[in-house]
Amino acid sequence: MVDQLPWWGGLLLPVVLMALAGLTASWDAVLRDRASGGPVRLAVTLPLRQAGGLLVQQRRQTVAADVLLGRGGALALLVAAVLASLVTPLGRWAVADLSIGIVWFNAMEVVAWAAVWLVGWGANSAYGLVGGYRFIAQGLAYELPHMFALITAALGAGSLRVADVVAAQSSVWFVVWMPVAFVVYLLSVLAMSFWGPFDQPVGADAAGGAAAELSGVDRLVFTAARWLLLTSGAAFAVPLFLGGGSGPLLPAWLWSLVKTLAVLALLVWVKRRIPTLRMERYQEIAWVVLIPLTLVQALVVAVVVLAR
Amino acid sequence: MTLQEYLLLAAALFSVGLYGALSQQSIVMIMMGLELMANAVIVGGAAFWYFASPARPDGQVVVLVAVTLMAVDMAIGFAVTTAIFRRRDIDVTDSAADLKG
Amino acid sequence: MTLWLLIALPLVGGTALLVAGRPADRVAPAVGVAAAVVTVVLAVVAAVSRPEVSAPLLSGLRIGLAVDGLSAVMVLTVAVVLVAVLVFAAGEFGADESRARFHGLMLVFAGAMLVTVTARDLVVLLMAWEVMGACSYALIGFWWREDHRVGSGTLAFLTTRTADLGLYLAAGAALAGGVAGLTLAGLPTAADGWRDVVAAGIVLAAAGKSAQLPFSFWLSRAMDGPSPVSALLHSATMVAAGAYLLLRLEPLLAATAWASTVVAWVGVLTALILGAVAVVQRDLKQVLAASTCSQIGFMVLAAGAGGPAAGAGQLVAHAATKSLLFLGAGAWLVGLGTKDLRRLEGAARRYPFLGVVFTIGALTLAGVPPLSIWVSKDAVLATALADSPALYVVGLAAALVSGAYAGRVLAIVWKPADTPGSPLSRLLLWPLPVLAAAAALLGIGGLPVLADRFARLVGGPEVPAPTWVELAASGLIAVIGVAAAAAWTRSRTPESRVLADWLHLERATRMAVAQPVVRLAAGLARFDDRVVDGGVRAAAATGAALGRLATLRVEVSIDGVVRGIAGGARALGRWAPRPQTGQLHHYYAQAAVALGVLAVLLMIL
Amino acid sequence: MWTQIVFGVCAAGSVATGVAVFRVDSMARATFALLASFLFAAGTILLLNLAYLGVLVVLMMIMEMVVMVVFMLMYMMNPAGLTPMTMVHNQKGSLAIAGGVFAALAACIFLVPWPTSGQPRPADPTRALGEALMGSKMLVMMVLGLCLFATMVATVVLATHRGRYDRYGDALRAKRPDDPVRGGLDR
Repeated sequence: MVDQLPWWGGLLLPVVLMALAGLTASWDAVLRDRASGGPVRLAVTLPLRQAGGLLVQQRRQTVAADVLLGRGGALALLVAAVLASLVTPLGRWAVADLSIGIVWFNAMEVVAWAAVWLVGWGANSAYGLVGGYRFIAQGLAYELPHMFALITAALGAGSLRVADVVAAQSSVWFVVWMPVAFVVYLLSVLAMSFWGPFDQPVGADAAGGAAAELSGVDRLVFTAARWLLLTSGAAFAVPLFLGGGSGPLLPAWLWSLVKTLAVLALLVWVKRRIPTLRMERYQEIAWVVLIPLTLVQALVVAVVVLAR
Repeated sequence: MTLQEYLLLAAALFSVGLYGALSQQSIVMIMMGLELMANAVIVGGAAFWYFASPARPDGQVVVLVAVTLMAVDMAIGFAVTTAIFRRRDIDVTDSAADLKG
Repeated sequence: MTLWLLIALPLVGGTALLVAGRPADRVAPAVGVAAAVVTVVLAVVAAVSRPEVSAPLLSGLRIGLAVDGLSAVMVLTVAVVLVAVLVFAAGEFGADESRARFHGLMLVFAGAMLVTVTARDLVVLLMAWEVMGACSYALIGFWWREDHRVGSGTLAFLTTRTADLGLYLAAGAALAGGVAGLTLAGLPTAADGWRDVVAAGIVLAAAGKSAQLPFSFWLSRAMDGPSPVSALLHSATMVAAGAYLLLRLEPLLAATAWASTVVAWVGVLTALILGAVAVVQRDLKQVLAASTCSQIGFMVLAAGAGGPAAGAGQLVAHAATKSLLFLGAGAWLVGLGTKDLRRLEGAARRYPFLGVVFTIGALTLAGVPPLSIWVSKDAVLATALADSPALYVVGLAAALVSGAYAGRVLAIVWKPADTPGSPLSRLLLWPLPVLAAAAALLGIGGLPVLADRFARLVGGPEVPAPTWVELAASGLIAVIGVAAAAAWTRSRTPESRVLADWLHLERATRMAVAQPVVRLAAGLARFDDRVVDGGVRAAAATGAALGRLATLRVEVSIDGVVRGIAGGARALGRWAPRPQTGQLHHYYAQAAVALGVLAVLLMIL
Repeated sequence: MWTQIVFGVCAAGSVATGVAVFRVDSMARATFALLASFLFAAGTILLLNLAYLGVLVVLMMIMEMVVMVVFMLMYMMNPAGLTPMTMVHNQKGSLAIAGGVFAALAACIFLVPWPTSGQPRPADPTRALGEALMGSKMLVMMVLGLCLFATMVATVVLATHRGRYDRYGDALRAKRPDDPVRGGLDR
């Protein structure tokens, strides 16, 4: 059902992701400007213009900065965001259909832990390090429910291969009988790309947090990586819970795109609607409420799978 | 790619880890050495599975056990370090010589 | 129920008095006499109603008590004599005596006798038999502060006890012989061989208890007890128990080839020889004691000759007579302070009333017509004649001797005397006329009608009644004996050291039995001391010597080895903490090296 | 050919970064050098067709090293290595022992006639592992689970300096816990 693309698929993947991320950023800018009463027409191109500005901006240098680790971290975040989507099928095509696709996605998004902390550490800045630590704390909070959500989907399909998960949803989407896992997964996507209610690692109260000292290309890479991470996460939700490319009338790849955009729109909307949630609060919610919930969800799914 | 090459890699990682565990003063650094040695076990287990006994899952199980061991080792190690540091304000093993006979 | 009460009343009452001790002294005579009187009533009821009871003792073994004809006679006899004796004792004992102990012991003694005569099996019989023996010891040695009295008690106890072993032998043999429930009635059915053993044991025990030859000597020493004790012991209990046992087990004796003959001859010889002993005694109570043996001999003769009815009649008549005589002698002892015949000369004249009733008793004892023993003795002799003429002749000789000792005593006490004696307590005299009447009038039982009824009552084989010729001959012999003895006594005193000393039976027993036993015991003790104990001591000494040797030779080297080990361990202990620096990296290094060495060893090996 | 090259690169990188762990001054760099060593080692495992275990090692080691770096910075006097200082003891002895061990192991590796297997490799090693863990190796799984649980409890007990008596009072009667940071789900 899912075909592996030839080698150029790997070149195509970042482009598609970039486009989606750009669309999302524009949509975000539009929403922001509409909320603040600014010109919507300008807001559509704002992400592009900002990117151009950052490209030409001269990089600031902090004292005794660990440039290697800092830049390596930003780059790792970008690369990981792209690599995470390696196993995400667009309709019937996937760059790589790994047998352990879900674990691969999980491993790649965990790179964010290291990457964000490295970015915060590299600048030799207190605010940056504070941001890095905040992300680690947030990671400890979201990662376990996230993993359980992923496993729940894999459990429903009986396979770690993404293609099998998609195939298992031919009759009923997983979102229908795994709503808890789906919601937890979306929350985790927001948290892993530290957007919206989970933006404490780059919060204004810490002068920008992990990104406090970033400038020029570094900032561009970091920001792009965040958007790409969000996009990757949203795109992976489609084969995981929303039946992949299945749908009437339209071709499969288009259905995948439409669903991805819908999820992205929902996430951006949520990002703008919900106020910031401090990571230690979320920690408590995650461990006290979400982990039991996801465990019960997994139990229900396991019982259904066994009974089927 | 042969078993010997993998084992040589494992031996090298093990020796480096052993050196670290022996020579470092800081508890955290010693734990890094231990982790390296466990890493050698992972490599060795995987290699033995692949080359010597792929039909049985034992090699894979060894890898899994080693990974778990690393996690447990680190968690307990840091917990002990935290407890010691809280009580004595030290973080090097030279100062924690209570077991001297 | 009646039977339980009958045996429980004296036993429980006596035990209660014994337990209460000195504080109960004041009420003890009243309690004792009251209990005895109630016992008489109960005995009468029991004799009429013939109750029978049983109780479980061990699994598969029920003990039984019952009153049949013979038992009824015995129960009544015992109870009546007990009352008489206790009344007398109430008068004899002063306030400073431990009366509670005396009356308690007497009650228990009589109770044991009641159990003995109602017992239906050997187990109960043995229990009562033993209790009776123990009580006799305590009663004979009642004045225990005087050593010779305690010695007499001990002698009596040991002698009867030795003979009692026969009863145990009989019980064991009965068990082995397959007598169900060890019942007395079943003893004749014991297996052949075992039956002879049973009979032998019974005869031995009975002879010992009844002071037959050769056990007679203990009765002589038993005279050291108080007079009421002698009266009870010689008439209705203890001594009578042996005769009763033989009468009861007459079928057993008849069932064996030899026992009847042996018993009959033992009885008649005892009657004759102990009668002769009585003739030469200088002590009134000794005379009476020897005469008891003699008279009991007639009963034993009856048992051996197959006439239990005759024996029972003799027993009853003798019980009344002998208790009367002993109480009379006791009264004189109280009044005159002596029982020596030479000092009792004229005693009957000093106490005329006492003299009259004593004379009645003595004449009865002699078998003078028409008194009771004349009748009963002739019944016995008739039985003996039916068995063997030789027995009859010897029995007649014994009858002559009976007349002789009675006549001699009478001649002495009726010698002229001038001063009247000091007055006696009424209580001492009350029982005497009753007993005298009984002794005199029980001869009515000799009338053919009554004799038949009595014989049926007691049971036993049909025996010929004495003919008028025999009766006349016996009576004549008795009168001759009395008259001759009286006449002869006035002229001289009979002398015979052998007879006076009861045939030297005690000395013989001491030499033949006691001393060998003591010597054997001493020898065994020496063996124990020298050989057994010596062996143990030698072993201990050897061990000690070896220990000293080991201390010298072995200990030093072992000690050195131990010290060496300890020193080595100490040195190792000093070395052991060296590697324990407390430094983690040192441990790691040691572990690495040790593992390397192990790996090398593993490869080499 | 390519796998040989990849293996060579991974092996060399793994050992080199492993050595670097004890050579660099910055603790952050040391930690991430260790992470790099792990990732290279995971690469060699991936070459062995063990996709699940390789990716698992990547995933776990990243998380572990991130946690480790936190403690590194917390407990080291000079985390960034700005003023280099030596924190070693018995370096020569350690080197000798480690070198000796390596020599001995290497000698063994080349001297021992290792068994080779002609058995077919399972098509899906991950499934084989999963079935083994839920089947014949269930005991291992249970022991691991128990160990992890015990570790969680022990770790919390060791590391926390506040118990329930600190939070709810000596008699455990306090209605609201006395926490340094206020707020939470149940308060």
